[in-house]
Amino acid sequence: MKLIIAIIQPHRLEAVKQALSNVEVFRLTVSDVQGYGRQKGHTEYFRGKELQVNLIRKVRLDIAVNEAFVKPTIDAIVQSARSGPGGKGQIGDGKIFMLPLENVIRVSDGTQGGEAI
Amino acid sequence: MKLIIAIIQPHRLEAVKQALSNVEVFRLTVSDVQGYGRQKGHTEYFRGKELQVNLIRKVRLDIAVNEAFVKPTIDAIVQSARSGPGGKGQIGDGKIFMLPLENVIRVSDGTQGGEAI
Amino acid sequence: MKLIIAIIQPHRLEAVKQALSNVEVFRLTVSDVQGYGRQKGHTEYFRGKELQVNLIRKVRLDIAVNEAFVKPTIDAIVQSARSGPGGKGQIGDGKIFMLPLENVIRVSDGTQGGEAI
Amino acid sequence: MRLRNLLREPAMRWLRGLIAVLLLLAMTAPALAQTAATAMPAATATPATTQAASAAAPVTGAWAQQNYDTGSTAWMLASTALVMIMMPGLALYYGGIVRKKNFLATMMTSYSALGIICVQWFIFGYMLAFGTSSNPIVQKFIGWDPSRIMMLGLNPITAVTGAPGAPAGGQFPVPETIFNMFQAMFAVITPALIAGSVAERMKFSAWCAFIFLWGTIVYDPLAHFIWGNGWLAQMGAVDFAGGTVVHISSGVSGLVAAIMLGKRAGYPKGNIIQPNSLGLTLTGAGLLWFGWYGFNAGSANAANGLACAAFLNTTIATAMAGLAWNFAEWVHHRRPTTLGIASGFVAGLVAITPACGYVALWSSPIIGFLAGVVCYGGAQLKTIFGYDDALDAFGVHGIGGFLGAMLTGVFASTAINTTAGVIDGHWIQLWYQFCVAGDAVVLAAVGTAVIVFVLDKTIGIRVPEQVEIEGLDFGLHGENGWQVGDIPAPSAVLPSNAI
Amino acid sequence: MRLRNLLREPAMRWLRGLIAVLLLLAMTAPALAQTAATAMPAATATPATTQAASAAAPVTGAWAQQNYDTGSTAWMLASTALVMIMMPGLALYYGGIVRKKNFLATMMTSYSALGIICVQWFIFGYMLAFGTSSNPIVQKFIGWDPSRIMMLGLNPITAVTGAPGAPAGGQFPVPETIFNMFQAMFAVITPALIAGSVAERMKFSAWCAFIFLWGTIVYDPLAHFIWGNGWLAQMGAVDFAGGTVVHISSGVSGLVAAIMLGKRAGYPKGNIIQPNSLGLTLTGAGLLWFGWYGFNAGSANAANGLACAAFLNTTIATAMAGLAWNFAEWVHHRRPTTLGIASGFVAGLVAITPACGYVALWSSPIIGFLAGVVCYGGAQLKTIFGYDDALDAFGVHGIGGFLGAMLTGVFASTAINTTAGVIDGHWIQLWYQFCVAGDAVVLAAVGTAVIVFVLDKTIGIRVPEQVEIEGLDFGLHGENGWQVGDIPAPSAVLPSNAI
Amino acid sequence: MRLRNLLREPAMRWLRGLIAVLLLLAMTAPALAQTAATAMPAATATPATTQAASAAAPVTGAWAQQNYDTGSTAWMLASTALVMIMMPGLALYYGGIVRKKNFLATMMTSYSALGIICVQWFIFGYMLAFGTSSNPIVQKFIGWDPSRIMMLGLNPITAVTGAPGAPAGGQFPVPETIFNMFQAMFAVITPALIAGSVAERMKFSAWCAFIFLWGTIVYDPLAHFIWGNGWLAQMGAVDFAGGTVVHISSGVSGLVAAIMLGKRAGYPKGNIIQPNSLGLTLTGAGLLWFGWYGFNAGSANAANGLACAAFLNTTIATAMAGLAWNFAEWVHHRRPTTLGIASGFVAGLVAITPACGYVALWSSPIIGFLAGVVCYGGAQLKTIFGYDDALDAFGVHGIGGFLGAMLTGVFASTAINTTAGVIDGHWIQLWYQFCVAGDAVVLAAVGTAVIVFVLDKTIGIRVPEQVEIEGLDFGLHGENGWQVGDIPAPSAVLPSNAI
Ligand SMILES: Nc1ncnc2c1ncn2[C@@H]1O[C@H](COP(=O)(O)OP(=O)(O)O)[C@@H](O)[C@H]1O
Ligand SMILES: Nc1ncnc2c1ncn2[C@@H]1O[C@H](COP(=O)(O)OP(=O)(O)O)[C@@H](O)[C@H]1O
Ligand SMILES: Nc1ncnc2c1ncn2[C@@H]1O[C@H](COP(=O)(O)OP(=O)(O)O)[C@@H](O)[C@H]1O
Repeated sequence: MKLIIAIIQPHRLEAVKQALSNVEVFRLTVSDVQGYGRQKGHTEYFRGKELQVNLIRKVRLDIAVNEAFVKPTIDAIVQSARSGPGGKGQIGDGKIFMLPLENVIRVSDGTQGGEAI
Repeated sequence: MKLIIAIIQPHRLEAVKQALSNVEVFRLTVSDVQGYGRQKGHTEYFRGKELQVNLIRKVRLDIAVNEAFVKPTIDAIVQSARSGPGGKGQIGDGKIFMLPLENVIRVSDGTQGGEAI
Repeated sequence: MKLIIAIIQPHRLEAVKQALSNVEVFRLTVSDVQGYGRQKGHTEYFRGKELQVNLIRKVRLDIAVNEAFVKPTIDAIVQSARSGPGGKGQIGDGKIFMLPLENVIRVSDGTQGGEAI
Repeated sequence: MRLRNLLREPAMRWLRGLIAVLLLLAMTAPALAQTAATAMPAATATPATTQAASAAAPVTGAWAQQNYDTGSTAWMLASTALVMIMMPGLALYYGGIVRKKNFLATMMTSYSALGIICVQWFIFGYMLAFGTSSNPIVQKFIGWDPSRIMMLGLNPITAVTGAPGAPAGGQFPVPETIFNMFQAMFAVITPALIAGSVAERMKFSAWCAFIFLWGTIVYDPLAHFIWGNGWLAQMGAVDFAGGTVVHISSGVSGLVAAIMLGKRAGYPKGNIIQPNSLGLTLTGAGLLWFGWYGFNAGSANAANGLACAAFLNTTIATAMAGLAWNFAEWVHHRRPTTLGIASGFVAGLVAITPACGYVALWSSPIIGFLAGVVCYGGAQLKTIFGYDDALDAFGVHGIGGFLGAMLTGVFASTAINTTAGVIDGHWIQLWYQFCVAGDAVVLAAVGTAVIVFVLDKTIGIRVPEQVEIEGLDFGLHGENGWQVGDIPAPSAVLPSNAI
Repeated sequence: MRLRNLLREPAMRWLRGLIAVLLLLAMTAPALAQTAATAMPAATATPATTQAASAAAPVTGAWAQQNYDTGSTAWMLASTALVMIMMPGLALYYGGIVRKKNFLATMMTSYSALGIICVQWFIFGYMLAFGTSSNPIVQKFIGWDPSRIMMLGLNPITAVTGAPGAPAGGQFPVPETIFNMFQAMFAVITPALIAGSVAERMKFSAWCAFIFLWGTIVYDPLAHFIWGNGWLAQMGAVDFAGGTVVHISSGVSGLVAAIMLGKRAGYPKGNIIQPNSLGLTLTGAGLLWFGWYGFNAGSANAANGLACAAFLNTTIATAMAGLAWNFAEWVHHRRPTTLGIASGFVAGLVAITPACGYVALWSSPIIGFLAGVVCYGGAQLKTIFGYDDALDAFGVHGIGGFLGAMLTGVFASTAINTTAGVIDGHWIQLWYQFCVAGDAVVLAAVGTAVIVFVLDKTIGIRVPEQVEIEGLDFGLHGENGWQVGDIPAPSAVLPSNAI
Repeated sequence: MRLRNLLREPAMRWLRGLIAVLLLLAMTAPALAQTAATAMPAATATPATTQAASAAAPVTGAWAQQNYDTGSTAWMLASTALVMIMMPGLALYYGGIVRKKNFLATMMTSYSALGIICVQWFIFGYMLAFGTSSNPIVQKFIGWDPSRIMMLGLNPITAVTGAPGAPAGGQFPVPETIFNMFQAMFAVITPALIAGSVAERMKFSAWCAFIFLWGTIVYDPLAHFIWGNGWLAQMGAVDFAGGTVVHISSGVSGLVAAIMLGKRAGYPKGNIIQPNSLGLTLTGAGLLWFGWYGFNAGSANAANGLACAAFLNTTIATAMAGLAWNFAEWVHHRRPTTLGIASGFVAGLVAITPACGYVALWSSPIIGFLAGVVCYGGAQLKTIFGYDDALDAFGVHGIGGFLGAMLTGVFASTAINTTAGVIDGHWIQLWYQFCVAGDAVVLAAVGTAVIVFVLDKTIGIRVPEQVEIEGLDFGLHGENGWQVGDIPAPSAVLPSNAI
């Protein structure tokens, strides 16, 4: 089992969710994060003064999957999270991290392991 | 050492914290997340139009524990996070993920490993 | 590769970001969390009634690094995140967790592994 | 869903009734109006202060009559609008104090009161409170005058009202329609205040039914006793702008309702009292103060010296009460809070309400200081006695209103108005004031207990536990006051034609 | 950037034009003022109701003249302020309904209207709407009177205006300057309402140009037809406070503009309609109701019985409409929402607007009930027909305004004003009302279509897709309405000298 | 904690003093009142415009006297309420611009000013500013009149005040109590404006002491010089509604205090200027504009033509200034911001304040345009000179007020009021205006420097660094303006009886 963490652009969330359900990944956890990476921040204005905002809003997905689903999941994300024209991908589109996951327990009935995912 | 990530119902947070302190787990990190799983979302209304809200608010706990505490911690969460009548547990009550944790460092004094947890 | 998770005081964020860029770690993900640990909460007031607020605001950093960067990164955080007078560190300054990271994929071009970090 | 099934639902009873009454009245209205208008053509029309009219175009008939003072009419129009803004103000004030999940539902208590009570008032509430019964015994206790049902027998051009109980007001009559509306807003805010006691756990259907019944059974008679020339007015008790009619009655009713409803889940432990947005609460308090000028100075019913004196007393007592509450906090726990100054302002406004048109100017800071300190104490009572007066409607309005009613008897001065108090050597006034305050306590407590009991046995008064846990915003209204997520993520410099 | 390049930008054309006109006028102003003042010294000055002046200090010349009624002047001053607060109210009302990323940009539509239209109105808008043309044919369609350009020929002390079309108002003239300002606020809010239809996707430069042109081509003539003694007024059609001039015109224009702009990305799928802060929307609705008293009761142009009757009708219809909308929701999906009661209030205010100074008091709850139910239906139309009227400006203002205009013809009563309606047996009034409503529909639809078409072909009307996705707050204004992070983290007990 | 220890705390000195004075006055009040009332029975009572009183009930004695104009009284009551709402407005305006952690503490500066200054004003502030000294030399510099201490010698029914310095106002006296309150609100808002310069770092106890002393030493004398018939008024300088008394004085004091306090930690680097909620700032600006109508048009002290002219000038200058600020932004960095239009509106209001009752109508858009552009420049000065005027109180109020004072001398016209300016060929007026402006600059700068110096050496003026980092909301008031977490999590369809 793996825990897949993906950091994506907020406005790609709907598309990624769609792509994940196409590969039958229906469960995930979403949280709001702020990113700091290759992508430059943006400039806001305050009475004529420039204000550099360098932490950029991103969305983080945590998805626990069984081995068989790892590749489809990653592929689905990579394809659907790209924001450039023609789906080419551009700076700021995000990263995916894959971590080992030792166990999963479902709270409602206590089921453990792969079938609990 | 393990990192235990638990996704629970927001209104069970107090009960889970209580249960954890009963098994002497006093340290944890809480964050707001939104979940997407077996549980259906809910319907809000906007001037007569239905509005499907399918990302459901959850609370995420990150708890770093030494091996000896792994089982007590998971058991405490499983029992206290159930929300159904009579504590039976129902859809949406959440998941627990167990990840390997290689090291822990306490910032204030630099202590490393198990005793820093 | 490792995933380094650091929980720090919110007002040390700028200093930590600075320290990390000194050791050439330029990418990270920040999120708002609430902590619960050795540090006591604080008291707010509501019409004369005391209100114990025991979840304390912290900031969480997720940083994926190659092996060579692990130690510099941790050292940079430990030093810059301390908030006491004279940088001595005090309760509440936070924790760093080190997790194994199996793979990293960059969304924009699909690059995998160490060079994608 | 099928309409037929829906109309069988218990929760809809009140709405069905309301609509039925309304349609009935609407259908018979023209006929009724004609009869009433013929029967009592000049019921309340008292021609006064007619100015010489040399208008450009000659106007004839009713339109040429001007038996009201335009200056006072202007002030009453403005005052009524000012009292209306107290409802949005109260919604923010209360809404900011509750937890995030009950934000909208708490605001809704004020807005629904605006809807329900305005209509109730127009149909029969005004008549019950301010109608003049032909039978003097009935008149002592309730107003009864068919010409004031839906204002059917009222000539909107010629009917005027002088200021009831305000000596100098009689000079400056205003059209009765605006007097009606001014009083309507009082009838609205009084039950809306009760929401502070029952917040975060009362069913919405029960709330709607409650305020409708409470307005009819408790508020309308009480207003009649004092302001509609009922038995308390005849005795000599005074209440300038509603210390007893509005604040004691709502505060005491809140206490009774809160006890009958029971405590919120988790009370008094847990972070149940963590306000979701004190900035909105402060803004609400500001709007309340602003609108209260209409409430208090408007109660002179004229743009006269009395209105100005009431305005001054209101300002000074309020300011002082805010300082006093902060002072009490400083003594108590070393933190003058923002909720504290806001609460103190409200406490001062409450206490000066019955007094502002009667007491000597120099007494206003004293009344304010006492209001701030005493109401701060009042807010601690619930911890001692263990009831859950969620937002301190009793602690501030009940106790502050009582204090103000008594202090009116102390500081009333003939330099301001015709009533003398203790400082003028007129000790009996204290007894009158105690009567009026005590009467409000009893009527409010009994009336509320009966209504809540009946509602509990019929439609139920408390939300299911699940709704209380998950929040009333969604549970009652299918909405959420605060959103997570969805904050934009601007990422780059935009093309120059973007704007 | 270089100023020269900047001035070549297409988006700046309107600003350049505005400044040019302004500077030109400023330079010629003193000369012009003198000429105009000489040429028509007492254009609108109608001496009336002069009170005996026995002031302490003798005042001479123009200052001794008081040809207006101070009571009515007080009410018009207050009313104009009240209408002004409707813009911040509308900004909150609309701003709270959109998504977080478009919060500020939506509020900005109201604030920019305040800036742009007030200036347009002062320079020539007032003249177009309320100037009296010497040529009676021209006068039927537009106002033309050089003395009212920038008020150059107006004597601020002696020029007075009676109430246009209000029979009792003529007795109480008010200075023309305040009449001008009162009407200015009407001219501001009307285009601001259109923002509800085009929200979340219109370019800011296009918006600015649109409201400037729309105010000039659509609003000013329409106001002239009915209130400036133009052809509709001469026919006998009535509109007390703007059901057609303000609400039909803005609602229909919104519909046309929304269709021409196209739907928002993602509409109707996705969570595009998740309001970011309904608490602010409720507060905005409260401010709108509050300010609407100035709008409606102020339209009597005097502090008279008619103003008070309009006030009463406004209150009752609004309250009832809020209940009715909640009732419709209850029947439809079992959840009376807070957005529902707020929307119902606005619908009631819209429908009673043309009626409030004409209809019998007892008819106001009926008008309110119909407004609530019909506008609830109106808000469902977009789902059926598939246009994207984002915040239901058409559904509420267009449909509610039409309903109100027609019901005015039904319930108008000579007990209130000089116009008789169907209940008085005067059936032809319905036809007049249909004419005035239909005229507003046609003029608004055609005018809007032309303006939007021209803007689309020149500066473009819709934001780039990237801006729409990332949010208009940042895309148009370089700001963000909601912040993430940065909440303080108090950690310890503080030293006692900290405060 | 023990009360005895507490009273020894330095931070409580001011409160102790205040209470002592208050109690003392309260105890001697009745005696004093009698003496004063006997000694000067009709001090300011100028019988005027008595209308024929034919009221229904005969009223006798003082109550029968009506020596004021009800229309003007109505407007002054409304105006005073309008100025009061500027404090909640200012709290939102400032509160929305600071960082989240200082939101409540910033709002608190306005609310605490309401509490402290209203009480100070009532006790002796009004006397210092508007009392008439028997000694003509003293009268030039300060008011001194024991009958106005706590209004003890004032007959609230018969004492009236005409409009000081307003030629047409003298015809329409209003009760002195409302004049007192109107001016009280001016005394409140002026120090509250200073908070904009010292935001995010000043101690609350120091703030309270500062505004109390500043009101006494700087504001009261300055108001006396110009409005209390002091030396500047005698010279011929004019300031209609407070360009110098209110805006120059607060702006300059802000600058001095900001420099003496030092910069905020992290200034000018870091994201120290990220506003936490511009939507609230816009709403605050809207409330300010709304309330400013009372401020400016109310300064005519009557519901007369002058008030209406002031209203018009206020509207047009404000609208134009908002556009001008956005225009400057467009030229500067291509983004017309929402904070920009709000700031421009405020700048316009500031600049038109001294001018609105004196200048020709056509000059208002010119004044507005200059205000918007010049104050935009003013806000950039701090970057150049390196002081930390956090929310630009100096940049907008100081500079805008100075601009307005001078432009009053340029555009003053005898078509509006009795003072002639440069456009009427009266060049000396510019010199008078320079004197009044310069005087305000000097008095404010010196007074502020002395007060801040003394406070710094005694109780300290700046919060500990820890409090600045963790936020003043918690550090000073033990509260938090914004909450994390606790958003409800509705999860399922509810049982049908849930509502
Ligand atoms: N090494 C890393 N550790 C943690 N987060 C990262 C890392 N690299 C990227 N991120 C996250 O991914 C987001 C996108 O990164 P960015 O550098 O803009 O993308 P890319 O390099 O793929 O174009 C960042 O904003 C940050 O939140
Ligand atoms: N495989 C998963 N990966 C990530 N998060 C998950 C996964 N499964 C469940 N969750 C999280 O746990 C929450 C509860 O899931 P749900 O499917 O409703 O619970 P259950 O299946 O235990 O009844 C979800 O809302 C989601 O946030
Ligand atoms: N074992 C743990 N598991 C998860 N989070 C932890 C753990 N220990 C500490 N934390 C996080 O780190 C923060 C700082 O912890 P604290 O106990 O105050 O620090 P320290 O012990 O290093 O002085 C806590 O608020 C919590 O969020």
